[in-house]
Amino acid sequence: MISNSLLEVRNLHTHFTLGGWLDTKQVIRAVNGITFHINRGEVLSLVGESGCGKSTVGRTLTRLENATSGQVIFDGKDVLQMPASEFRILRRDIQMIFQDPYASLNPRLKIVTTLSEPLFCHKLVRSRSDAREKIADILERVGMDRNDMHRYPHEFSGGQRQRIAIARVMILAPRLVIADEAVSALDVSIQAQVLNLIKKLQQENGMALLFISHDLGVVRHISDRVAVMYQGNIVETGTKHQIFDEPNHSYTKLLLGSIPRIPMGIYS
Amino acid sequence: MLVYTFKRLLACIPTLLIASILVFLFIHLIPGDPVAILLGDAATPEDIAALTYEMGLDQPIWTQYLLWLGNVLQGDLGTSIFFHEPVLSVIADGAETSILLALMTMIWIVVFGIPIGILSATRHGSWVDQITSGGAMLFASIPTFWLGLYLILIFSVGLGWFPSSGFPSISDDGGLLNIRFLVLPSLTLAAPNAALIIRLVRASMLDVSREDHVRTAKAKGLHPMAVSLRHIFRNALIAVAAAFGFTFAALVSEAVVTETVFSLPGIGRLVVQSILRRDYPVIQGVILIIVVLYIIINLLVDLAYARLDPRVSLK
Amino acid sequence: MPLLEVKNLNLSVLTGNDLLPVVRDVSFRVDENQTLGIVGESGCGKSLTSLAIMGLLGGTPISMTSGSIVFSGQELTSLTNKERRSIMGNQIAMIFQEPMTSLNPVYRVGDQIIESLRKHRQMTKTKAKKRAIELLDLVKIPEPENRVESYPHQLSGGQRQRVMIAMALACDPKLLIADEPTTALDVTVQDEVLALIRDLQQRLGTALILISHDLGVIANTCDYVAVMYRGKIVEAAPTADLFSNVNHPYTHGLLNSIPVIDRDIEWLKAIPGRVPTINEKLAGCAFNPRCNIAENICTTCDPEQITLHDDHYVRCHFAKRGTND
Amino acid sequence: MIIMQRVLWIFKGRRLALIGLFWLCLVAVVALIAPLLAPFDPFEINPIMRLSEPGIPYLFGTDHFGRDSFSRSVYGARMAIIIGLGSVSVALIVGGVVGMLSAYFNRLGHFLMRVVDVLMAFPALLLALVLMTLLERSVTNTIIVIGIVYATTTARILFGMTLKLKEEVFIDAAKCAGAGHGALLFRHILPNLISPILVQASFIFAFAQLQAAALDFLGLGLPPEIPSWGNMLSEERIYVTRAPWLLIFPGALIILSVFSMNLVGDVLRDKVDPRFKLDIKGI
Repeated sequence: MISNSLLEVRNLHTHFTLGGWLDTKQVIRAVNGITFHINRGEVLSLVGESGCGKSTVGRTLTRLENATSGQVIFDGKDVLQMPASEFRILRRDIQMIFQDPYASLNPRLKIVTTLSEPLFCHKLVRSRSDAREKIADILERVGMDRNDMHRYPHEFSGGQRQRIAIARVMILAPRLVIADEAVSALDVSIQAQVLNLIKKLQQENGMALLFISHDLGVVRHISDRVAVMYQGNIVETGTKHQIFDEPNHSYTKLLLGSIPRIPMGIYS
Repeated sequence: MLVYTFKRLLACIPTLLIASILVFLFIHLIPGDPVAILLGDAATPEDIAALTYEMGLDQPIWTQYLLWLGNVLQGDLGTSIFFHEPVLSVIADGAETSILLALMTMIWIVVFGIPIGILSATRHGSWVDQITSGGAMLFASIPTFWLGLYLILIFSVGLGWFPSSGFPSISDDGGLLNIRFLVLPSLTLAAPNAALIIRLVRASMLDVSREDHVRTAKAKGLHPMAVSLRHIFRNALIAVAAAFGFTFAALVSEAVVTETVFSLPGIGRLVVQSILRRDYPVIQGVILIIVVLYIIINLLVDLAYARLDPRVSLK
Repeated sequence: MPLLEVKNLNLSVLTGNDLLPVVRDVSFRVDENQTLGIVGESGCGKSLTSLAIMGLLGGTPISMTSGSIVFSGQELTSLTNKERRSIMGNQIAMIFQEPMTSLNPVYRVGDQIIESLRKHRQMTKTKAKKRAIELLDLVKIPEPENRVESYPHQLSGGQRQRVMIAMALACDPKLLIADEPTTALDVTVQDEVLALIRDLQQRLGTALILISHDLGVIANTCDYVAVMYRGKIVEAAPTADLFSNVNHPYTHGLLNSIPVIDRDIEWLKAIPGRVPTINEKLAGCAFNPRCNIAENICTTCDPEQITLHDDHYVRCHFAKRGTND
Repeated sequence: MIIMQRVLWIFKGRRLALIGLFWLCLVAVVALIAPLLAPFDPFEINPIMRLSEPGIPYLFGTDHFGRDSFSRSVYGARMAIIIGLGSVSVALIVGGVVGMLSAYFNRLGHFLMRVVDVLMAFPALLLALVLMTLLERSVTNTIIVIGIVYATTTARILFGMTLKLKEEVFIDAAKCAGAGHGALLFRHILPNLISPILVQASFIFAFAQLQAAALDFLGLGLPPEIPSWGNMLSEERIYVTRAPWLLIFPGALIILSVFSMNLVGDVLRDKVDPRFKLDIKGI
């Protein structure tokens, strides 16, 4: 079991201190001692309501936030302890998709520049033409046209931008992708397309996926296992069926009970 | 609120310290021996040696700074080379004029700036807005001294309504009526600053008017005037208050010019004359006082801000 | 007589020199005590429709080009601004999406509720404040006597939305418009707020227009549903009838796109393509580029509204033929 | 052609600002070809013709030395452009580097911005005056002094804007893609700041004109013989009753140029990313 896990998080804490001496000091325990693991090629969902700390988990794993204490072991190496220079190399294997496709692409850069950045930073290509070849490939894989690389982000719709953001991640062929509310900002009809795309890429590449979301329907659709977070802690972990069909924790039950259901019985 | 005030006061201390170091270093930045500079051209070598010892200039610079700071805290800002009087009393002589000028200017700024700004914002896009906001920008583009000269030319030389220069103290003959000497200078000084406030009130009101809560207020069926004043202006006031410190600095800058144009015996003209006379202790003293004043005003602005915006004070 | 009847409403946005239609030919009615849900994706014109009913389009680049809005027998579009304002917040009230920004941050909650009472009911301050406390109690805010003195930033998102509801109900409106009232809230809070809206709507007999992108929310709250796509109502029917007898391919696609929590689906049947922007001019049916049953006629001819049976309307050339599920 | 179209698009519906832009272009052209345009030597003293009224051949009249006011005004345009561009460059380079780096590197920034805050406690003209007492009157020194005065504001503004950009998701995304400090600063942050910086520059250009004129007026700016609009006003102010035209022309030139620059800045500000609109200090 242990040998099979790609990522192991042990007793992770991420706290934020608000206000200096001019204000009353406040410590926010966004992530308050959580432990979980992800196996190779597995989809684990982290689900919870806003402010429960699920996004902070993702940001801590990619070292966009500093952990207060705890261990994050990725493929046998402690991610939190390694020097920044070493972690920059490891970034290739731990990639992140962000929520807002309108904010995650630099508006001043052509798609080709945005997509070449990871290639050149990780020295995966020798020349610009090499890079272009790879970019054209990946764009087609995410359902875009290869000529889209010469355009700017504002020329695309939200769904298309999210495909580009996914391309930026997939171009590195990472072993772990963290998707932070990756489909929440999209309209339902587009959300379904992008969700299908993420699922397809995950299955083709065999990467592990940490899917962070507040939407239980989406979570059920994509996950193998689910961890429910509440106020900085994981209150329940289990396979998809355990969580959705036989929930144990009262919070999980409350969450499931709150979803407005569509009378699909009548419909189908 | 009390705790907030106290903490905010404490936060001023590092700023004051850095400012005092900069002001202190000013004398040392002037090329040449500071003692010779302080004593002026007429000083003998004996005087210089005596003062060097007295001021502790043979000591390391940190000790000198602490000595100087100690003197400043006791109200001793040094002696003017030109007047041979304590700097503090030289400055105090100009204080009445400058304070009265500032007060009168503030009145103009509030009386003209805020209503015109509101008018401009509520009539956004109309000809009223184009004239008021364009006019404000034009007034902010006029050099202060040029405006002053032409006001003198029209209202004193031409029409003879107001005196053109000088300001006898209100304790002299004429009493409060002497204020008339300040009408033209205060208008000169107010013009660019009122223009700034007009533009600021307009811009912040337009900004607030796009916020969601304004739509809520409109949805209640309130009169557009009530929406503008009670909801939009009240919120815009927060930004206007925050910019007040900036206005003060602009005011001081232009006061230097205005007092020179109207030959007012204020602190602004004192600075210019002291610079031309190379009366460095006075320059240093005035700068120190203005900087301290600026920091105090910013402190007051912050406290006012906390009263205007409940999100700040009631943390 | 219906409480509200909207007929052939057309709204256009002015961009540069072009007047682009954003809401086209929208007609619906709401009877007293009824709840109407308007569902659609972002940019479909559902929010603009509600703003037009409220009369809140002034100052925006959007204008009403034609149509009529009749409320309690009164044609709203022909009223003067003053007459319109006496209805706004009084007989028609609105709840907005963002509870975080929809309240004025510098005034106490109570003062904001009092405002419409003083304006429309000419109440004294003390009387209005008593009513404000009652209203906060009505929307189930604990300790209303203290909460009435709170500033918005001292309340949670759910509580702010309750305050918004209290504010809207202050003058006992006949019609309440709620524009995405729970979108910014967490599911558990959403559940409570929706329950509150349903409860109040039944107890007070207020008619309700609920606007949402979430079919689940609509299905659980409304008697009648209108589905909008790119400025048009493409299908409208009583809720139960809509879900048992889906006719428009867009409604169909929307339902298929939603991942549900009680069933496993391997691949979602997503609607292909993307939502067209308002600048794109589309010939024929606006949905034809994404439709799986579109034929030639769909690219040339915009379908008229067809009545299937009582109160079930569809805009599709193939409505009666059904869809190829 | 494309540039022209873009300019017309930006200035659409803002006719006054377009006229302002035209005026500024005219000033720039005059500055470039001043020697060709000036009918007389701006330094040539001609006591017989002193204080002559505007007419032919002295379009703007002559000053109390009998120098041709029109020729001096033409050369004054050159001075205005030099002072404007010079102090804007100093302000942007010094202030830009301090502001951007302070925002990007937290610890260094904390200290530097403290110092900038203190410097901002010195009113602009006063700071300029004090600095000028330490330096000689010259064109370079005037540029440096005005530039430094506005460098503090620029640093503050760029500090704020960079902090906002640092919070952007695309910066996080670039970090995840493996971008280093250089790439983040120069590929991701700086290009997004260019247009707000340009807007700020246009306002600084306008302020610098007024500031330079005030320094000239107080006798602490450019050396008195240099033909600048500020010097012309300063030198002739005692003749304001006898020869009012001597103050009208250079005064009007300053006002028109500053007003035009402010108008242009105002239009450009409307086109800037709304996030940064409130950061820009202008009129």
